[in-house]
Amino acid sequence: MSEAAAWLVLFLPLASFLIISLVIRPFFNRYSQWAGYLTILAIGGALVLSLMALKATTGHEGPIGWDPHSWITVGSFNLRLGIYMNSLTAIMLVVVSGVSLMVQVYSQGYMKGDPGYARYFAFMSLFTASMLGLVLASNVVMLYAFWELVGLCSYLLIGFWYHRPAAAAAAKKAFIVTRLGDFGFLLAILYLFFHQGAIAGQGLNSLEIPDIYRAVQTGLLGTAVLTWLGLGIFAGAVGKSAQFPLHVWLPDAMEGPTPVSALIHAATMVAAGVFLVARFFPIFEAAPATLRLVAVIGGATAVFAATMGMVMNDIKRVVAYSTISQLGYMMLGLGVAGLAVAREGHVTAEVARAAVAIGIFHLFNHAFFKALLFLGSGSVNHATGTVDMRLMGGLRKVMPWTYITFVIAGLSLAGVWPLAGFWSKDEILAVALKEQPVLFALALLTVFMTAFYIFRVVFLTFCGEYRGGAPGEHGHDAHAHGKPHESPPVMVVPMVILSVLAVISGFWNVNGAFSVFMGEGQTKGFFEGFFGILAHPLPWIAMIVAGLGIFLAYLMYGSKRISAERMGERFKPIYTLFYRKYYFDELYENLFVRRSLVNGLFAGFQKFDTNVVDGAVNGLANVTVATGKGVRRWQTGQLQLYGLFMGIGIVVIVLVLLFAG
Amino acid sequence: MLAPIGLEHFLVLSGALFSIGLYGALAKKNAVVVLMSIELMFNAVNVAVVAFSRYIAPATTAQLPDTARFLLTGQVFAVFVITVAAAEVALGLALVLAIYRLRATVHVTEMNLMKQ
Amino acid sequence: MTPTGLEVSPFFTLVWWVTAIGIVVAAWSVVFLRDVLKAALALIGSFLGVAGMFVMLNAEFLAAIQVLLYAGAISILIIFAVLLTRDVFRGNPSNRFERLAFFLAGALMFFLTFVIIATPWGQLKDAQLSPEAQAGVAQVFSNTTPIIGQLLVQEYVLPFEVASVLLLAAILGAIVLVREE
Amino acid sequence: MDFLALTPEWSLAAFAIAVILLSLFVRDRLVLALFSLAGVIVSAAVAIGFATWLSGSAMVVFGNMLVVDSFALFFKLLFLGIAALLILASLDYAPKFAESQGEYFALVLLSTLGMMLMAATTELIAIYVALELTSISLYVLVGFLKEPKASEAALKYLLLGAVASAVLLFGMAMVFGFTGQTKLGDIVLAILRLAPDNSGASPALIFGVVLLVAGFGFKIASVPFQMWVPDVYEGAPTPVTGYLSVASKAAGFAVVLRVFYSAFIVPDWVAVDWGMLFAVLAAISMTVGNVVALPQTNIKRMLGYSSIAQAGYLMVGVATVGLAPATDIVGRSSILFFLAGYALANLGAFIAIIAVSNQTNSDLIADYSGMGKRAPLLSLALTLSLVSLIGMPPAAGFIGKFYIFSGAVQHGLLWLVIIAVINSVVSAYYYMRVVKVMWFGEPASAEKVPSSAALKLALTLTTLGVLFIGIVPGYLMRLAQAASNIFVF
Repeated sequence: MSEAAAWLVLFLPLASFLIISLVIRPFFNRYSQWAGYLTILAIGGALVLSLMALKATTGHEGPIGWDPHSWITVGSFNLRLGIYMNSLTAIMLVVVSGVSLMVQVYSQGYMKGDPGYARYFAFMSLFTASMLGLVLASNVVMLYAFWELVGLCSYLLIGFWYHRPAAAAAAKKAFIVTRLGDFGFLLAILYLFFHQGAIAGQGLNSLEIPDIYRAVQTGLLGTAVLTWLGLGIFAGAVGKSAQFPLHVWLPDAMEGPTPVSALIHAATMVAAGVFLVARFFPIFEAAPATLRLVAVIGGATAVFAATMGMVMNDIKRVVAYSTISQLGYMMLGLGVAGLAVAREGHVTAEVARAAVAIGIFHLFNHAFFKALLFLGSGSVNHATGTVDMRLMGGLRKVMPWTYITFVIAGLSLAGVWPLAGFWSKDEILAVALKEQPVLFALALLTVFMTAFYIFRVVFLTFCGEYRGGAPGEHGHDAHAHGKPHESPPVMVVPMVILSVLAVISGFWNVNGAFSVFMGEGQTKGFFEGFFGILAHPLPWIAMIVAGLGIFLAYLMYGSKRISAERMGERFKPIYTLFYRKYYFDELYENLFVRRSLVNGLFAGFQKFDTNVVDGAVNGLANVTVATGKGVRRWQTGQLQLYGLFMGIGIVVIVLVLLFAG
Repeated sequence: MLAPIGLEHFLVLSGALFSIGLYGALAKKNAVVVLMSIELMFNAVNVAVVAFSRYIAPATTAQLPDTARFLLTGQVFAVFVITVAAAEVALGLALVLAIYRLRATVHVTEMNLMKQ
Repeated sequence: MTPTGLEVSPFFTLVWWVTAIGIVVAAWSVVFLRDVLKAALALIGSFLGVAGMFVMLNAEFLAAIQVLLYAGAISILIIFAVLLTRDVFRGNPSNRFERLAFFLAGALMFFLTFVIIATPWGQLKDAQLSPEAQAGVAQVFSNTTPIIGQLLVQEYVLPFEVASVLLLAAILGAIVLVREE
Repeated sequence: MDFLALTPEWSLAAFAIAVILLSLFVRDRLVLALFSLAGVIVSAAVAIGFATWLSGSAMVVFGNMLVVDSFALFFKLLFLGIAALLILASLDYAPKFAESQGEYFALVLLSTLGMMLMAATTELIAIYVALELTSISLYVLVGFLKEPKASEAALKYLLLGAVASAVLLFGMAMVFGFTGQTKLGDIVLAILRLAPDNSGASPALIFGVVLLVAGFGFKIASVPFQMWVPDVYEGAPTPVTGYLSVASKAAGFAVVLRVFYSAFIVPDWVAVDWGMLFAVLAAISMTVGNVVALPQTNIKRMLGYSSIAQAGYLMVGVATVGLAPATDIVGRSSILFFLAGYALANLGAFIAIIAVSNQTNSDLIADYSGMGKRAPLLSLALTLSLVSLIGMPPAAGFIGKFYIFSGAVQHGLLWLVIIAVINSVVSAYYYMRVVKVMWFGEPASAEKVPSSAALKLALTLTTLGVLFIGIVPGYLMRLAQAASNIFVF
């Protein structure tokens, strides 16, 4: 793996973006399918190179040291561009380019005939390039630059169907809310630079990531400084990863095309926040207070988002809340693992990496099954023209591939042995139990709700009878649907590939290989790990809880339609039983679920979300705008009032300088 | 009876002229009167610089015979101020006339087509 | 430092006070007279007073310019403008910020006076000058016009040139602005 | 020798006069524009020649009143570049000036000349005359359309400008009175001699400095001397608005840097006084500019408020200069760098606005709806300009802001930088609103928005410039750094 090859990972999608937007769109828009092919080619190349990087970092001790290139040097101001290639980088590269490739292939089918086809692929290329750049950056400023670019692309892609007012509003909301977090991140960078003096003596540059690690290890920065830094960085992560209380943008972001949701709002960009915490983990590790915050915010978000996922009728929104919840899970994993490590006392880079491994492993697995869930819901949406699950049902028969892959992803999400989600979830649960029982309880509760809501989706969407699909026109193109049908192969194949990954990606750490790859841990035999884990009680507890969730979903949404009506006609005596059961379900749903949970607790959460959290964010904006309008009132067009302001300004300044200073 | 006239006297006079000019520029409706008031402010500046030139410059400048003529820097300053102010007021009057032709008013309070 | 020694004479003091009060009253009239035309005439009076001040500061050349340019040319322009716009009949009203402007000007006046009094000008003025230097100063102020001429085309030739370009710009601008379409 | 050093300036004046004469015989606006452009190019070529020849050293002429140093040359080339872009951008607009096109181009050249002198003069009288040359040309340019709004804007600009220059003059008089000197290099020596420490013995000096800040504050549009900005920006012809927001502001900062850095950098108490003053004004300016920009509906007015905010960011750099040790160049060079990036981005935005308003005859943001469909490349350029103004990568504004802020952070202005960063977040809202309307709005009509080759050229140049500075900032940064070695006597 040469340095040039590593740079190529970034430049291939970037070149694709440039060619599409400067050559294909202006001059060859009739051949816009080239844009798709070019994107797939470029990202495919990036994936191959990423896999090479993965291979190169395997067994490599520490990062592969390439000297950064000087970008700007003026006096004490020194910025360098470079690649920081370690196992974390390599993993992220593979996740980003791999999921991106699948999504681009899928988009060939999904976006077919859309008038903005070339624009779509241009933005997707730019997004992938920025995301890869974010991962590769060896310099905080470079990282931040790509961090912002990623946000910009997200903005452009959420609002891709700009003729929908909701899409444009959602794009703006996402942009503004995430920038609130970015602001903390930027402050952290500036604060870091503020302390350049403290570490310059050691020949370190406060903006270079390896130098930051060294400065933290050698104790050049005090705990207070590191705490503030950690808080700033975590603020950025909270915004991008849609953690409480900045999570409000992500559900709305579902207004974008579904492949965009799959790539950006499930697998990559939202995971960038988790990546950011992982990237700066030594800082967090050295300031345990921040780790506690990470863990608590993560745990709270996981439960909070899951409760809302249980009551949504929009399939994409369920998956979106699920994403928020799972990202919270990753944060929880990072936080508690970090705390567990910090407890040991001496913090070294190796130990920190072990903690990172736990959070990142879930990120890695989640990327595949969550992207798959989105692609599946996109496929459903493509077939029925709606995202409302109440208008779906019975799609199992007409869309077998979508059904099977969706169920696999759902099981993986629910954490059923031996699928991918099981392995990473188990690690997080284990370390949470060891570290903080309350957080463990939250995590376990999340497991239950996760299983429940995802299978509620499965039962509502794929089981029962078809309930008609979209009453109006299709969401993104106008071709009419008589009946729902399976999506074309170009969409199904990526889903199948992802479903395979959703099964096997977790096997990597069955024998501890992932942890070793990340720098810490010991391997054991594969089969020993594969079956041995079942000898412990914890996995069983988790799976039973998940099973209960699935069962409850079945009782409420699966059985009531299939069994109750058909069986009831044929077997009168048993009908009563089922009827009663049905009645019980109704009762349950009416009294318990709808009255207490939906109208009570969950609706409360939702109200809290829309009124308080959302309201606070909007309120802040409104206050600012109102202030602007107030101040603007001085601008009356009366030039002498303007002159008066000048005069008053002078008098006030003189007053302060002469009599107060 | 009265104290001998010194720098401070000229400066206070200048200040008074400046303040009256500022008041006129900010409080009068007629654009021509505003221009007249601005002229008063420029005159105030001239009084000040010429007085400084007369009282302060000797102590700071005139150590050597060949730089003695820099004593008059303040007066040269005033020459330029007069020139520039003349150009500015001429332009201002041109604008006032142009606006009067367009809108039949010279009251600056009525010039509020643009606001907020 | 009193190069001419005039400042100490009571006559000079008297003339100064009369001129100063005249200037202030004239300036006051500019802003408070009801008739714009009379205000313009008061402005001329104020200009002439300032010219007198210049004379008392040994700046005869400036006094001449003041009379020619201000009291002559600019005042004529202003009177033309007053007559051309026929707004004389609307008087010389104040806007609604009158009071605020008055307080502001008053505050400025207060600060200026404070600054003038609080600054130890004496420390600057009374620096020790050698007798030769004193003589040189007296000579410079005895006849300022040739020296100003010299300064304008030698040391201050740059602003002099720039001022000529400035006048060109102003002429161009005035032509453009009043030209009928 | 003296006049040789002034070649870039007098050649420009000669071309200005020649343009007027030429316009008596030639009516074709293309010829007039190309001729003026030739003047700019000649002047720029000479300036570049000087820069090469002097290679960092300075030439002092006209009895210490004018310096040809790299600081002056940097700004001269910046102004000439802006003027060239302005001339290109004005071609589409010039027919509205009817008979007066020759005068228009002449006044553009003369105002550029004034700005070049502002950056190069080191004596109060010369600075004042140069500043007035700029202002008078600009007053006329603002009122060039002779319609009610434009004339009103011009009169407002002139009356307030005249009051501001009276204030400035009074400040200069105070400084002159306190020191007996008008040359910046002599002033600093005199202050060192008369008031070496904060003895409280120099209210006149403090008062003078405050009045200078107020007078120059008018030029750079700092709160509370900024109230003219929105009205004048709205009323002026769009190319002139772009010119005002960029060149006039840059010239103001050039003169602020030159005056305050040369004359008031020592003793420390003076430097700290104006440093903190600029810091506070910076905080207020950006907050007021950004907050009031939020509810604007007219894009020119919005950019007017945004330019107040940008002046706030720039003043962060000025404050750094005041508070930093005199040897530290980050503050000064960051201002130069930011100005260059800002000039390109803001000018790019205005050029795009010219193209759009030529078609729609409206400056309302709502009328930009669906521009992404009607004029994709134009919208792309405008988007990039706005992204740069927000300070987002990969545009020049990102590096510029980061550079200014990092300098400020290093010299203890963390509180100010925090305010500035909050402001950047707020500003994203209104800039992105335009972007949103352009790309995510329904087009009012399917009609394309045509633009002339000159306009396209100008827009391409600004866009590429913004990108170039954003991606390869090292080159400009070295230039800015070299230019920051202001010659102190």
